Amino acid sequence: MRLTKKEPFFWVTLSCGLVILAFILLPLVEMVTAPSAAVLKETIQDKEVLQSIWLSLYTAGAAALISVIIGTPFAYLLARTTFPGKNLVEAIIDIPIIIPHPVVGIALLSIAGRNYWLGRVFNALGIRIMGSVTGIIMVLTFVGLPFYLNAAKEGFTSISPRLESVSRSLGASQVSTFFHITLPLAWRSILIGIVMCSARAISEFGAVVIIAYHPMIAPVLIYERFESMGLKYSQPVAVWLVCLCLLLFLLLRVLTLHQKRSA
Amino acid sequence: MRLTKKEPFFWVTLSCGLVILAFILLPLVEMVTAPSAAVLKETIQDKEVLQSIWLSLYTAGAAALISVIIGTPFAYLLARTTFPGKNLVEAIIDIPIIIPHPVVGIALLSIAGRNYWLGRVFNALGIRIMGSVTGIIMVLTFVGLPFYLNAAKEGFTSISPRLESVSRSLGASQVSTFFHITLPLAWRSILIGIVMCSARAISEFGAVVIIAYHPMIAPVLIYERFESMGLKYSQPVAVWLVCLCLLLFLLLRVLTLHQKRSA
Amino acid sequence: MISIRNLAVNLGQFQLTDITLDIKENEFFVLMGPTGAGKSVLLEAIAGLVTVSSGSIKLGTQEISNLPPEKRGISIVYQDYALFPHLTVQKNIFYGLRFHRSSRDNSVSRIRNLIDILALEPLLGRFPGTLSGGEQQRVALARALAIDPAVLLLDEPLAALDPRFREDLRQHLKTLHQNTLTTFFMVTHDFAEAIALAGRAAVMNHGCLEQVGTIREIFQQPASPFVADFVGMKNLYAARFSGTLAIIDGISLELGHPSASSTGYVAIRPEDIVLSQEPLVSSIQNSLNGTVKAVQPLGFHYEIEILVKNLPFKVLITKQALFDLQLHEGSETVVSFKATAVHQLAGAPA
Amino acid sequence: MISIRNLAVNLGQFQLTDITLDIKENEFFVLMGPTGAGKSVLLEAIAGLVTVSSGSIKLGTQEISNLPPEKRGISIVYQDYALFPHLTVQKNIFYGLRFHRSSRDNSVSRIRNLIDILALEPLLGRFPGTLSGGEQQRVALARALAIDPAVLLLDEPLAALDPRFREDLRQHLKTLHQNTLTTFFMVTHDFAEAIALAGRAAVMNHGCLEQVGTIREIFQQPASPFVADFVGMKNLYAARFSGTLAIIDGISLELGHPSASSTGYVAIRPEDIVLSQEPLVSSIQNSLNGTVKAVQPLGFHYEIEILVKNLPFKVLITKQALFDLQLHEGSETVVSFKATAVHQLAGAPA
Repeated sequence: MRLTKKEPFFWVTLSCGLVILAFILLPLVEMVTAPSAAVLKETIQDKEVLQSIWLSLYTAGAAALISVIIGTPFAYLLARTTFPGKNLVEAIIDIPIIIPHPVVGIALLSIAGRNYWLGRVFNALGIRIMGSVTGIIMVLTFVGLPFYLNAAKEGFTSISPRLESVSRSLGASQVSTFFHITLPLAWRSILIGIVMCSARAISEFGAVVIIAYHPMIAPVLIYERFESMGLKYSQPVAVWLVCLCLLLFLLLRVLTLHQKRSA
Repeated sequence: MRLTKKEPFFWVTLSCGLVILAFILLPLVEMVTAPSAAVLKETIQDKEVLQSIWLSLYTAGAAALISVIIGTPFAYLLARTTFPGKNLVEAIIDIPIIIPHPVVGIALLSIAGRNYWLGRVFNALGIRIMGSVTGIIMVLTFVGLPFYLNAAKEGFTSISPRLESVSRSLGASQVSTFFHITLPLAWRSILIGIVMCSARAISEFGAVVIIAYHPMIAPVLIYERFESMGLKYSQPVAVWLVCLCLLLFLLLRVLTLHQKRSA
Repeated sequence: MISIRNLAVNLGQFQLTDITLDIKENEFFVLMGPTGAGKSVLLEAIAGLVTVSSGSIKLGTQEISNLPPEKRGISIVYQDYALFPHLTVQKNIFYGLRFHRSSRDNSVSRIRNLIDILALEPLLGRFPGTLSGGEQQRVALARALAIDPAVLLLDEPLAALDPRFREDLRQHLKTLHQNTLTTFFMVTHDFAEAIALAGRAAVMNHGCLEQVGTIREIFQQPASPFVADFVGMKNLYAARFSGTLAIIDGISLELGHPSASSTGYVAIRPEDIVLSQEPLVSSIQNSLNGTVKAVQPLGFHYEIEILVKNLPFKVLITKQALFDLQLHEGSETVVSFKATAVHQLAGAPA
Repeated sequence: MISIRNLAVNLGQFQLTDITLDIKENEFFVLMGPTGAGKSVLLEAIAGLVTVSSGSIKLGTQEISNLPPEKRGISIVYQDYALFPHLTVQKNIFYGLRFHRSSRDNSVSRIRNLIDILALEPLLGRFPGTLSGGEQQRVALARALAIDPAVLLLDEPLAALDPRFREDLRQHLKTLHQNTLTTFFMVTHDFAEAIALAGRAAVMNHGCLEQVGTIREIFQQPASPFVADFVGMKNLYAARFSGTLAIIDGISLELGHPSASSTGYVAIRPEDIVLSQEPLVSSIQNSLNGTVKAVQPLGFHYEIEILVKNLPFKVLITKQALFDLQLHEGSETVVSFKATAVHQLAGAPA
């Protein structure tokens, strides 16, 4: 039974839909259209703004890169094996998604302090977490990693293990097979994972602001300008950051729609 | 081809897995175990802490309630119809997920100001957004709604339209059918949606801190204590909030595992 | 009872066109056709579950094509039972009653009677998920008949059942049909069901009705090549007739009787053809030499395609025969069949 | 060539037990059995794709059960082709070559030859997704044979193909087997494939081998009730023998020859039984009165279950016969079959 225009109930559902779309779109449209083109242009030429956006991109990219390097083998393990407690491991992977953002910062600071062994190790190696780019990358990896892991795992799961079996029987070792067959076939899912991980990382604020107010990533700069100069001065920076996020989002949509269609 | 212990590659994937699990668990475990039991007890008796946690619960619950009321009919519409542009509508619904959190606050403030028609309407009606519980609920609804919509839509999609067809042919109207058949069958997905929406809302910080530093929700209180008193004083509050979030997360896992098994 | 005139339904890629059909009161009517022919769409159009683009559907004298489904008094039973999984069997059966304001006492005694006929008493407190397929379908039947519908639509009701329970449910359908005034309209692709249950039937293909008539008419005198193929006459040829012979591509087949027309179609069932190594000395009146082109397994049997000159014959043989004759691609063999096995299609022009 | 001794595989719910099997060099061996019998598991155990829990697999004199799959020199072809979708046909075929350090010139000319035999030249630049099923399977064969494997394992290679292309590919398999020194080991559930291709075969059930022998032995002298059922003898009874009679539950069947043993099994193919309204006056030596218990459609045919006293007989008849005899549950009918249709199973004790 499909909903048709003949039913009064249809109009109720449609009204709710329009209210929701307005609730989501109106604030964004108003925010984007509030600053004039001149102000937007001026903002993007502001050295502080450029630096913060660049830092956001750079740290989010680094988080995605780290996720790919240590996440890809683990995602493959999860896709190709079953073991008791797998549900628990998958739950642990999702924990960073649901922890309140300032708490993520507090938790990461907890292990970086001198009264914790890991903190002392970092200190001895000269690695500073608090107020450093290293710290920002660590935070962004923490919040972005689950998204990469889940996307990559799904990608590996969807590849028939038979293709790997055939490759093995034709003489390729496990590692050869992974690089010649598995990875090329999973590239779209891996790309989706990278985009999701970066998008999540770029939008993070609460965890970063605990670890590193300076150097300022873009969301922190927006907050700083809002606090010190008011709404009008934070809007143009927000517009540029939103554009960046929507670009990533668009890329993600195109990638996933393609994947659905070819599946 | 399954991964087996004979392969060296297996040990690579396993090591990556252990590094990732340690990276996620160590900070949390350290944070949770750092404060003594006495400090934890004292914290939860602190009136300010109790108030902020209560406010977090209350506003997140209100956001979930609003999502259910306006989101359920819309989710049903999305599950039961196809129309040109449906992909676009579904993309718009997901936008709040990817917008950086302070930008969400900035955007919602943009329409609440006096130089925007909606702001003037709010003002005339005596509704205050900035620094009010209303404002907090609005922000949390904005960030939580997509999670509810997606879960409810999935729930409705999984119910065979034939059950609704049979109910109609037995004499029940569209609305009767929705309340007697569709809703009782979708209750688990709706519950999952409510939990996901609340969990997302409780963990929000960046958007709320723009709209309302006071009254303080729990994540803002944690930030406030960290800034003014340091890590040691923010940890115990964070522990209580994390416990709350983990409880919600556990509920969600139980619900979704059940659903998978019965599917 | 139901009279459908020039009905059309447009569902994008799929459409029903120009459906005209009359079904009498309390008849058991069967609609047959291959998958994707549009049988279920026609059923859902009658029930009001898909939107009709033109034409009329009348129930008695009332035009119903614009009524919502809940106002039509037409029940539907699906292949997959479609029981409400959150309600007990009892609540499933009584579901429709609250929406029908007939005198309640009468309804309840009628439903009790249905529960007796279908032997559902012991199941009343259980949930659908705990029932076997046959039990579920009996519940679905009781639920559909509980509202005393004018028409009961059945969408391949036996198809999903374990074969062991099919006979049982078929028997129930027969009993219910005899015990109610409801008109039964069933979709199936199984000829045996049609033979067992129905008086009249229709064959559908590509959204159109190909033939409407009694079961015997459809089986013995298919009105079109499609129906001939559907009732199992897989060998179908356009032929010229001369005396008692049908001539196809220069090959003459004995019909056993003179033909009335000079051109048309002839059809032969694959199971009516016998294969042998040497020509058979018997009453068989057609015997041709051919070459095996393909051997295709069909569960219990094998379908052998044989070329006689350029004319393909499809023949059905057993595993044993395949083994005895040692048939494979390229084997020489003899194709034989009686004159009475050559069916002339009623009035089909070449 | 391949010699398997007491092989066991444990996959949790499923296990292979005590598999012992010898396959000769360059033989075309077929493994048959129902779905879930473990045929594919045995295949994957030979290829090294599942872990063996005990027993040995030797290739010539070399024990291979502990080698990784890439060191065994055994290729596998799956029903679903399993071509690498991101590589062209050419790259698929040459994929294995880089891992084999044989003299390259020789390999390339051998592969060219394979491409010729399988007519793959025009497809070399295309991607698997653009090919038909038959074309894909030809590519999979070329890819598997390109590395000149000692053994080629085929897991129901024709099952997913459109029936029109099956014959063609079967022909290719025959040609390839004649043109290479590779031993072919094929899993199938289609008897016709076994007849067409193989010399020897085995029948598997529940993870055990039921019978190993020539195709003729398996078909004519099934070693167990399961194999009898598998080769189509659906009527299977434990019997006592007396003179030329087999006595089952008080019903006597004429065997046509005296029995050597006093108890055992007899089996009758459903297609060897004739149904009629009246007892037949003919050379048929067994004729019994029975009642129809169930009518079950099987695509082209109907399987009728008939009770003679309490003994069930399964009979296969055509649509036409169903229609002519007007059979339905409860009909009285006569079951007839020749004495030669009653098969005594070789040495099966009652």
